[in-house]
Amino acid sequence: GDGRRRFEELLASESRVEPTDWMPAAYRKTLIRQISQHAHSEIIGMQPEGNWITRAPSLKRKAILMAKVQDEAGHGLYLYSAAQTLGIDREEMFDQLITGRAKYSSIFNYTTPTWADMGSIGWLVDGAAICNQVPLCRASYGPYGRAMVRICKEESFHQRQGFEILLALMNGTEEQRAMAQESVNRWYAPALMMFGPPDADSPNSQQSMAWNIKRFSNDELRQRFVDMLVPQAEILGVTLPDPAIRWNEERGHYDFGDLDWTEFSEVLAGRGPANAVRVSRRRTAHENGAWVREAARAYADKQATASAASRASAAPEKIAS
Amino acid sequence: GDGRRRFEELLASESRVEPTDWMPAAYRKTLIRQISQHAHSEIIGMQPEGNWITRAPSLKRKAILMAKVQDEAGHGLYLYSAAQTLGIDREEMFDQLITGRAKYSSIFNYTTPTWADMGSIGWLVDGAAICNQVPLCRASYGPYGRAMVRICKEESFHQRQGFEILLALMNGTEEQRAMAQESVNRWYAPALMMFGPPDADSPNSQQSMAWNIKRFSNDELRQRFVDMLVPQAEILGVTLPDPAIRWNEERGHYDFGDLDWTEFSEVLAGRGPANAVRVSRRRTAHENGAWVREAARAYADKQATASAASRASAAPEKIAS
Amino acid sequence: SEPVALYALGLGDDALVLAHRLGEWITHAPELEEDVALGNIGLDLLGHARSLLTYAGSAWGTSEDDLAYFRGESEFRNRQLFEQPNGDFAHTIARQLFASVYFDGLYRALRRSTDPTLAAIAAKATKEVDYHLDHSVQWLLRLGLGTEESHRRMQRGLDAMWPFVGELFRAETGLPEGGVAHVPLDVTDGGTLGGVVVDLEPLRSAFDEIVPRLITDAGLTVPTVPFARGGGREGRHTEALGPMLAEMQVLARAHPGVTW
Amino acid sequence: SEPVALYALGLGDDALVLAHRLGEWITHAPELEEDVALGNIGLDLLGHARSLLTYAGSAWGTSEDDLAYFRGESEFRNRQLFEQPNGDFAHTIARQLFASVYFDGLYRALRRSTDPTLAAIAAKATKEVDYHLDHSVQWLLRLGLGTEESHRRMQRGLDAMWPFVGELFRAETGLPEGGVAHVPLDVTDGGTLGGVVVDLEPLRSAFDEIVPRLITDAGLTVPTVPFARGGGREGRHTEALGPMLAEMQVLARAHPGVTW
Repeated sequence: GDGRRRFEELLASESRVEPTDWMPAAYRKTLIRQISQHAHSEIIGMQPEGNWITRAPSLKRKAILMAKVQDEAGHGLYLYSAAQTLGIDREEMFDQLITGRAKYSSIFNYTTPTWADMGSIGWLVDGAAICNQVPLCRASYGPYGRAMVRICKEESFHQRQGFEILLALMNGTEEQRAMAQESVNRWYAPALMMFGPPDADSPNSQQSMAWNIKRFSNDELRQRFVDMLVPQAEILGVTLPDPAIRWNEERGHYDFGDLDWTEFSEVLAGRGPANAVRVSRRRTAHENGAWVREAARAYADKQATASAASRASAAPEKIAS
Repeated sequence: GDGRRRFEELLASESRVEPTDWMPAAYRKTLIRQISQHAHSEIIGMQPEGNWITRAPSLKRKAILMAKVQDEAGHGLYLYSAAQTLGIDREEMFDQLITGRAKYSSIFNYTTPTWADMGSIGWLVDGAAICNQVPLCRASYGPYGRAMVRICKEESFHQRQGFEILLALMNGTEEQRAMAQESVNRWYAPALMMFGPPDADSPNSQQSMAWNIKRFSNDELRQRFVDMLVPQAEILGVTLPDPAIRWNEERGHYDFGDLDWTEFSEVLAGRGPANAVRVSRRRTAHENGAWVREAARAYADKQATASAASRASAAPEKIAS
Repeated sequence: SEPVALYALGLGDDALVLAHRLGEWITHAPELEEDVALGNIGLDLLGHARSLLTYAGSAWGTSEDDLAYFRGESEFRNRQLFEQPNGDFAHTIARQLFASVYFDGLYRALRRSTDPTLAAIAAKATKEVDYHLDHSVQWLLRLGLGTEESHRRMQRGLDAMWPFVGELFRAETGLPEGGVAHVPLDVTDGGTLGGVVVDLEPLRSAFDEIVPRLITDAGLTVPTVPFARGGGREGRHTEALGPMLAEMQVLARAHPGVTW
Repeated sequence: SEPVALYALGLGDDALVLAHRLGEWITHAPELEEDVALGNIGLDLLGHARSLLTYAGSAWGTSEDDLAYFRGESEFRNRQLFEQPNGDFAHTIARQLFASVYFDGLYRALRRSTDPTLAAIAAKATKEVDYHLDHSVQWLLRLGLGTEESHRRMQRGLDAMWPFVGELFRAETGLPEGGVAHVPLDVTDGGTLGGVVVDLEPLRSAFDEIVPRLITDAGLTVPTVPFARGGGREGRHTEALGPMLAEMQVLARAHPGVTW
């Protein structure tokens, strides 16, 4: 019908689809899944970094880290709002998260045993996220695209902060340099896997690209990321843990080695370092906070009743009539 | 009547009064108060030392400290049992404690900011407790006297451990010696006040002495304690923070200075360093554990019902008859 | 001057210790909005702490990080309220309510300090504390008037934090015996701090007027528990501070003298 | 020999870390009897830890305290189950149940070790662990069959600890990359540990037979959550261990080289 035609036109003209526009059920469903997974990733992603707030080694770093983790909560909230415009409740999404039925980015199932991990997460994980997300600022669905604009701005700030943490370590003592290198060794490959499996094994990508909610293939994004990392690693003075990395004049890109996709599927299947802890921490917080939320609801109800009653008593004639 | 005569005879012959014996209501009441306060003191007394279990600086000290705090819980349990023989429930006593209606030894309202306090509590606080308690092993009420025998044995062990902690510090670095001295400075006067106000201001003592549940006056015990401390302090090499301490040849005792009883009544009135925290910590533990105790009760009830039912079904004729 | 620095050090420690406690909530809050809100308040306080500690340190040539990470428990000068553990959400709200009323009065008055740095720090802080106070008051009402359970917990929270209110309005003091690491021992209260520091008496009156009303408006009872002895400004702390500092300082102390 | 010492070090860390966690309960337990019981179990484990670390250290001329207080997080070799936070009482019981079944099998088998010291430590430990296991099983039944709330919490506890069960039965390994403080780097697994160490395969079979039965007897469901990656023996830990060690080691590290 008309709706479908308009939808196709919007896509063709690289315009935005808005909540009130007609859209195919599968488009809606895919977006809900993608946006809510992204929101969950922000929420769960607070934990690996939250782990160091109490131990940050300088007040400046403590402030930056607190602000960053808080930004992630904020991103989660925007994204939940964007998903809500597609007709799903936040409670429903959150419940999917804390009951383990929803996915979130597998990278957050790794742990942060050292302070340098605050650097690696910023530089590598946020770096990969940005490569993924910058194209999404042009996503066809309006509320999502706009949320991504705001998020990307903050993420690139976070990435720079991560880079600076590593830089400070690399300019520091032998122990600090070793801490940075060891951390980069752990995070490099998982960060590259954030773009998802190789294109050949990624069946959903075609449709998403047609819908303008995915702009580049997994492998394209991964290449872009590696091309960005290599010169930055040189500035830092860290070694990326892949001996196959070298400039390929012909391709105009850096070659890099194969990734261990068994590792990836292990973590995805729940057998990573911290899967068990992540969801249950958030669920525990939610359950321990149930009485607080109930109180807030009860209070709001009482206020609503009271103000209705006061409106009523302020206008007795109307009620009587 | 006969009961009263027998009671008087038991006291006169320094014998034990047992739970089934007749006793004056005031004697019973005084004992309940005294024993339950003593029990509460053991329970609350776990906290100032419990504070260092997680930070004890060697595994040996950690083990000794854990064992000690656990002994205190054990003492609390014996003493509650002794009080129960006088016809009061443990629940009732414990409720008096966690609602702030019952007293416990005011000394435990002081805090333990340093590890050396583990030494001072053992040496000074347990030392004073022993001076108080050794005579109570001969208390006229049987269950109390017997509980005290067991407790005193462990207390003197604890006192020695405290002394050893201080000795290790005094044999250590300049910093450790300073830590020990600073701690002794804080605990000395409060420990002396553990014997209660000067005899002139202690109206209840006479009756308790007549009942053989107090054997020496507050001032007698305090003198005995100081006489014990002075030579031990010399061995340790710590200075007792009272310039008035000197040997009095004539009295055959050490003279010592007046104590600041305003301080004592401030702490007694709840304005000490930690009064607020002590009771509320135990109450919180109790409230957080309510579901555990309920579960244990529910399970015990079910077991009782089940075993009654199985007895019943094993003997059907009897039931039928 | 050094007495001023000592004054700034105390205020800085108040803010730092409370900021750290609020940071402990992050990822544990009852809802995401509170992860954000408590984090925001913590960040504001951390900002105040940094300004105050930097200013204090400038008198002695020492940095905010030296002061935060390399002093021991008995060298911290924060008043004891701020170090109290988070407890449940109601405990945290009670602590924050008392803290915010205190900070609100303090920073408002401090804007008129004759010390321009302190006045500037206070001017910025005042606006932020305004929001903190509002946050606490809203939650006080919600919890006090919400459900039976929230009412009970909020009362417990108020009762638990009340003993530490008394100390908030006691006079500033000199250095603890034995001094403070990174702070020279020869600091004396020689100079008059007349126009520099805030007179606490009017703050107490304001507290006594505002807080009981807020508590009763929320259907709760003004606690009657006695005030604790206090002594935070002289380096005497409750048992909560030691373990908190152990965690806060562990990494910095493992690598003394480095840059992060 | 050094491989034996390395084996003892791992077992010692298991016991030490769990003992510390149990010590955290003291003064916080749901009833006084449990302050005593959890303290008792903690003390027994601390005893095992001290014997094992002392024995391990004897190979390298280092003390139990050097090993306990002066190694960093990545040098601790305990399996991850033992470092998990206490959570509520049901979490602690779940952790203790799995731990006790593991220790029970381990020490029974280790009594027949060809290493006489390990055999002696195990002989003593076996009797104690027997009581620990009984304690956990009794509480498993009470909580599983008690009230609706206790049932729910006990199931949560089992689910939360289950991911760390898998690692318990994975083979012992060598040193983490980079080595361990106080443990020379040149330790190699040269010697055969044939008769010395316990074969974990039979322990796993025993666990798989006993534990599901205990859980279902308590009216609960055997968890289906996947096992975590683990790696405690190689120095890889969950995020719970770091803050725990910060507190445990703070005083010792503030005064290196002294006697207490």
